[in-house]
Amino acid sequence: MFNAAAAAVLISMFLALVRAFAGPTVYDRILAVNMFGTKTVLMIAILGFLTDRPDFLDIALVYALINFVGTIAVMKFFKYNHLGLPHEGEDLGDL
Amino acid sequence: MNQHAVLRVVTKLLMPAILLFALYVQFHGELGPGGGFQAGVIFGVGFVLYTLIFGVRSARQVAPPGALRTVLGGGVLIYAGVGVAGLLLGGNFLNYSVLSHDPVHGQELGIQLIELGVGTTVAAAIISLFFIFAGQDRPE
Amino acid sequence: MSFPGLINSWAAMALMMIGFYAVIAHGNLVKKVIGLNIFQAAVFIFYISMAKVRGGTAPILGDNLTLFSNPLPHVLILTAIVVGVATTALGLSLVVRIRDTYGTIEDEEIRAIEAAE
Amino acid sequence: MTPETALVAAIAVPAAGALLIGLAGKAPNLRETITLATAVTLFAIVVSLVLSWLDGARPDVTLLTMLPGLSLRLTAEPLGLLFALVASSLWIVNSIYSIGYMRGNAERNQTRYYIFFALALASTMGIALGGNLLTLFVCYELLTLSTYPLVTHHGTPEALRAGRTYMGVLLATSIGLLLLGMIWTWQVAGTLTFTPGGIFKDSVYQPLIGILLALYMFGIGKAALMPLHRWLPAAMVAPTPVSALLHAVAVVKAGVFTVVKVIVYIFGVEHLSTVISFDWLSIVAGFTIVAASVVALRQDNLKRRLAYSTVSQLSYVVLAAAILVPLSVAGAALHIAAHAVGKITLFFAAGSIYTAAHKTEISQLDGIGKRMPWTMAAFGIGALSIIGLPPTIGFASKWLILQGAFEARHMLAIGVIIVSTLLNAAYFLPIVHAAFFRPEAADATPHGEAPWPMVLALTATATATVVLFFLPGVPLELAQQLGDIAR
Amino acid sequence: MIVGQLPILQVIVPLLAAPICAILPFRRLTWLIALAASLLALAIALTLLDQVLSDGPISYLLGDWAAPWGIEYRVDPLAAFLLVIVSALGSVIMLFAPTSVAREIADDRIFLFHAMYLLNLAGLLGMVVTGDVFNLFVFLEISSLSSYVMISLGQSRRALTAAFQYLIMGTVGATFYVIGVGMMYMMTGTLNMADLGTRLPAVAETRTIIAAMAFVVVGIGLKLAMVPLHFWLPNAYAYAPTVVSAFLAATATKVAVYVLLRLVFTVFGGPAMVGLPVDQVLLVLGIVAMFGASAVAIFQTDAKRLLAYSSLAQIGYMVLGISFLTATGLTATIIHLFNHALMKGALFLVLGCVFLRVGSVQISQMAGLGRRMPWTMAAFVVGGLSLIGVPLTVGFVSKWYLIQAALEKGWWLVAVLILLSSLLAMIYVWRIIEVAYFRAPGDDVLQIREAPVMMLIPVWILAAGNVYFGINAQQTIGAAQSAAAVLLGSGG
Amino acid sequence: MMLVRDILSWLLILGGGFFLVAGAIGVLRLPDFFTRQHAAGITDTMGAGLLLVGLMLQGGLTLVTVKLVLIIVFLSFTSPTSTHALAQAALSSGLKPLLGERREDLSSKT
Amino acid sequence: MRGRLFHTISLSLVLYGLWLLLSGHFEPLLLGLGVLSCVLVVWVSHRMDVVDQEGQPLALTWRALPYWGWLAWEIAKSSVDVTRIILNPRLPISPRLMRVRASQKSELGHVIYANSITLTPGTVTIDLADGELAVHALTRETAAALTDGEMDRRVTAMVGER
Ligand code: NA
Ligand code: NA
Repeated sequence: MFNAAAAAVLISMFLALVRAFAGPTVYDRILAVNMFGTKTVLMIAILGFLTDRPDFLDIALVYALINFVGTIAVMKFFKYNHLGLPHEGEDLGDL
Repeated sequence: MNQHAVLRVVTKLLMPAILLFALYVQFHGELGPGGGFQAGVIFGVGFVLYTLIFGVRSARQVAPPGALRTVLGGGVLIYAGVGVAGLLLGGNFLNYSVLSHDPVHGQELGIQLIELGVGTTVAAAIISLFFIFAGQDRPE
Repeated sequence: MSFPGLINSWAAMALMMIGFYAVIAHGNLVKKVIGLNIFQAAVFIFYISMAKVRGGTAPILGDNLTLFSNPLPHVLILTAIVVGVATTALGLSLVVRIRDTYGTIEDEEIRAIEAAE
Repeated sequence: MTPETALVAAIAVPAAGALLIGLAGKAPNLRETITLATAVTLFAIVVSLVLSWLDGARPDVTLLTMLPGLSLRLTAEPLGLLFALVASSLWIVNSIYSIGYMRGNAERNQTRYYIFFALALASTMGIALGGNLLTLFVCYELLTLSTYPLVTHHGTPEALRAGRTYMGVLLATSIGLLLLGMIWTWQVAGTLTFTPGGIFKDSVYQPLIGILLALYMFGIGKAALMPLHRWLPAAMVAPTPVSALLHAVAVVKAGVFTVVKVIVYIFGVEHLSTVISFDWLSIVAGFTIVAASVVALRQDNLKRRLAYSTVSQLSYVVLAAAILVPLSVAGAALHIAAHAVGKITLFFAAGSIYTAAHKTEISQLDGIGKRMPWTMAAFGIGALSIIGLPPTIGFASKWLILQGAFEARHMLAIGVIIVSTLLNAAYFLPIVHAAFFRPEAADATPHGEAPWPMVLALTATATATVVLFFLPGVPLELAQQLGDIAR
Repeated sequence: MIVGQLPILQVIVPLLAAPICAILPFRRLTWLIALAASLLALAIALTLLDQVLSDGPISYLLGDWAAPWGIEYRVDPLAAFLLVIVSALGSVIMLFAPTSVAREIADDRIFLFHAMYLLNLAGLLGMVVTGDVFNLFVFLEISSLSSYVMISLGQSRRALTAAFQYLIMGTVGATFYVIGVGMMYMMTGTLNMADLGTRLPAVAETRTIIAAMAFVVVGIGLKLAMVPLHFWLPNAYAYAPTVVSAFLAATATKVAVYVLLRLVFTVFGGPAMVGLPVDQVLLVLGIVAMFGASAVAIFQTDAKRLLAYSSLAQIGYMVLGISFLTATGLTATIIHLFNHALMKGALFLVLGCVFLRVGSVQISQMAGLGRRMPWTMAAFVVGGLSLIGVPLTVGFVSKWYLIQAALEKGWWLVAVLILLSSLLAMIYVWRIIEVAYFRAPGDDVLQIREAPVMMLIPVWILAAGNVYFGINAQQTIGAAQSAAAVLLGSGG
Repeated sequence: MMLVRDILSWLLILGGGFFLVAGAIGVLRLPDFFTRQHAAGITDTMGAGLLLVGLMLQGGLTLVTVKLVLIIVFLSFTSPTSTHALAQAALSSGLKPLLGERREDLSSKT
Repeated sequence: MRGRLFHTISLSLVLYGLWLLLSGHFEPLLLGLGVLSCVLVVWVSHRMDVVDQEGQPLALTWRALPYWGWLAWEIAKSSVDVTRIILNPRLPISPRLMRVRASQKSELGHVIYANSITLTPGTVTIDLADGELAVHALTRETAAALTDGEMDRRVTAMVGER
């Protein structure tokens, strides 16, 4: 059963990778990589069950966090070419 | 009106939980070797999220450069200090058994402290480095 | 060597090649750093696969009582990851400062600027 | 002073003199007094050393162990004593001459000049008295380095270029060949101590001896064996007293001295005479003698002619040593001394002409003998000595060599000596003839003799050339002792 | 009690001092800490050397865990010798540092320099002291990372690109190394060098081990800047602050050579090595470095760059010495580790003085300096002569043993090549000396004063070392010979 | 009871897996970035949700379930947030969504 | 301003609860470390200025649960719909942009509404400004489901602004 779930996750990961490579826009790629990350979280959780290591769930949680922050950071970088400006307020003229 | 309300609200909502989760990972050694490292990463990444949303200037007010540097060095000092303590108490470097009367307890204490040192260092390092990338860490 | 171990080794090899190629071929400094990262990630995979297949044909210490509970590879990977993260961070911060002073992160353009100096 | 102390003092005194000269740099009179005092002291020390050696003392001092099994070591033996005697005595004369020359030409950087001159003498003493090849080599290199600032004294681009050639050839040969030969010798023989009869055992592979000999002969660039002679004419840009130092007192003498020393004490005359591959050295030396003489003949610049003459004369020493009979070895030793006093006289004369008349070319010298009679008379005597005619010491040394050649039935050597004597006469005598018997050019500016210290110096050396013919005394004694050792 | 802890203290002292420097904001104080830590490390190293030479190798178990799991620190004569070199040079250079650093590094970054210097020192000492191949990797990266930072502190913006280039190459090298380590671990189950040495022979013929050897040697070769893996070095040395160039040139490459020695002899078994013709490869690379790098050095216009290329050539000598696989060859390499540290340390420090007064180390700008800065340039002459290999300097001693080693093997052609290459050294050294002493000074040079005494003292300590250990090489040669004997002995 | 729970959990896990794959197919098939976001959303919400709940049933009332809940909560906060931020970034960077009634309209526009 | 203190206390309690939940251990040492951790986090949160109504919308807790239940069901329904579209060989989509007015007054309410829309497959909020949302819908049907305004009403009810 877990194997089936793992297979499903792997398939969707693979498909996400295809989209990541195919693009065509950078946003498509970010979307795909973000999706890949979420699937990785699931994969880790399943692996935890498979190998009877519940502490993997902590790792999954950490990964989810990193995935989120990473997506925001990359997106911001591509949008403003800068990470340091606040994401809101006056100094963002282009929004 | 703020234009990125979604990001801001969600970040505010999650931030305390992320930081607490970092400390939870820090103090629950059953995560195995490197608990401190992961905790540091989580804490640091949480802070990075804050910086991304609220800007380096605000983040710098939360964590001034001097304080960061102190935490960074302090973490390393804790780590090495524990090792040296073992050394001063008659064991070899990194021998925690001598830290307490009961060797097992000594080991636990030693590992906890070491992990704490690692965690603080990693968190401070990630935050400092992100400040550098974010580009406002240069002398004028 | 068992089948998954082989797969891992090949994956590690492939990743190494990709990373190395990126380091060498790309003129963009960020891409170089990313390539470096991939290169290092290959090593992690390699170490992980090593940890798994050690029960196989590899000749190991005489007393194999601790073979499978040996935490060593994991510690090693973790250490290597820390080092890798530190390197990446430092590399990127150098890129940031290079961009500040040169105004570009393209290798060719930097060379041109340096040659003109 | 015990002989051992004297041995160390022979090096320490000029070195300390250099230090004092440096300290006295601001006061020219004091500085030059120190120079002279040091030179005289050194001469006294060397004389005492010679006397005690003749009395049977055999001093041998180990200074320190440099590498495991290899020390810096000083020993007195006839050849070295002869060389030390020549160098230290000529230093006195040369110092007097230098004072006149440097002041007369208002040279710059005089303090530096005197410092490095004293250091060069310290190195020369080390070469002369070195007890093993390592010590000799060390001092040989120090001599190169300490004479470099003298050669480039003027600092002009031309001087720098000459300095590069000088350093380049000397260091390249010594590091590239001599050092290799030395380490190889150490590898093969297990010692580098100068030993009468040589240090190689008979079991040593003979072609290797041949290779080593080549390494030494061409590694000793200071001996100016062709084709490694170019540095010597190049160094003519230096002030004349420096040329005197190079040609007579120290540098080239150190070269041929080392050649003789290596042949006598490392290879052993006897041992070497069994090695077939050896005769190439006579051929190279003979060729150098003749070729350099021919080149000298075609030089109009006086100092350059003298320089090529030196190249030729040095190979006399090499050729003499290569004849490999005791008599010729003694002749080689004596020729070192003979050429020294003769050639220094010639250089002094050239320098005096330059200082007094600002003339450098031979074609300008018509009739100059009337204005500078002392100088040109001395020049004539020096020329006789170099040609090898009586009554000069040059005749004595050439006679010994020739005798040795006859004894060994070395037809090549005999032929070369005869031919070169003719060539020598051909490039020297016309100068003397022109100076005294040709009319002076009409537009000549009137001038007198050079400053008195210079005239004093060249008169002294010219006198010595003649006196030594009648009273060869100590030099001959030492040379014969060497011949005995080589036996 | 504390004596037994010296091996770890050797590393811990600078490692602990580094964060303290990072925390303290006072420039003067961080310098004092760095200096004190260096001197303490030197004292420890000397004590260790003394102990090792009298009582034999010292083994120290980290955390009291037995060898396969725990990490062993091991000090034998070779290691102790290296510890002394590194800490001594570090101390002298720290003595030199304050004025030079104040001139070349921004005020608010000086604490960073000291912290990174200490980290680097700890990394280098750690690489020497550890007996564990993976721990070695960690120390390698500690020293590398701090080097990148230190190089990037240079004034010119090119320091940044130089540091980046080095970072890329250094990381590739370290990763290669760690791959090799992993392969060896896979085949033997141990990371301890001595254990590896005993277990590798059984599996030596396998492709994995041969690959491991290749990876490890290439990895260290990168760190060592062994030609052709040297591209990062000239820029790194040229654009780093002078003190950093001096420290790296004097110590970092030495430690890399040490690691190569350890791997080739202790781990792979030296002469008994099978599989790869490592010795032949090293021979060729060494000779190529000797000539290629010297030839390039001749055409440099920047004195720092010139010395950088010269270092590449000198590394060639060391590599060549290893390739002989004989006691004399190893002695030559080991003695040259020490000697080259003295020469390059002195020469780079001289350039630090020059930069302080002239503001540049372009050779053309050094005209007339012999007159204006007599003590500084005299030290340069001493160091330069040593580099050429003139007798009475340490350079001569090195060359002597190297040639002897070549002749011992009957490779007289190699001996000739060694000598020829030192003639190239003569050319590039002489270019600078000629300009400094015989070229007429420009107008701006006339304003220049001699460097401050506090800088001249360390410079002359090193210059005097060049002469002292050149005249009296017995002790250093003795130490090098016993270190070589240990290497060959453990190689079986 | 155990059986019911197992069957239920398997169904949930299988369902989750189905939505994961379906969503991923959508990410490949749909014609532009904005439409693809919808498909990606399915995998994040339905796919991940069902799967995790299924796992939760396997875990029972334990720490595992607590952490799975935390993961779900976290994902449900962050997933729409990043989607939204990404969409906004794409829009403001000038990426124009394809609009239209039928597929033919869309393909003719590209 | 009852806000500051109230939020501090409530945040501390919530955090400690989270700690206990995560930890699962009730030894004195870990409990003590939990207290320390909470204090630290609250202090940092204060420095970050995230302790307020927006950051800790605790008042919503009870009303949120039924809303989540409803939302989950909505998500499930639209997931099935959208999946059918995706898997349909003809891919019968009709993407459109629309503007939706949010009836909540607080920004918190807008954000909850916006994220609820995004969570529901078939619709994505792509902009939010001054209570007006720009929504991208995959099909006419999903767009229509949104315009009926039920979600808007429920969110407004939950944040207690009606
Ligand atoms: Na969605
Ligand atoms: Na949606």
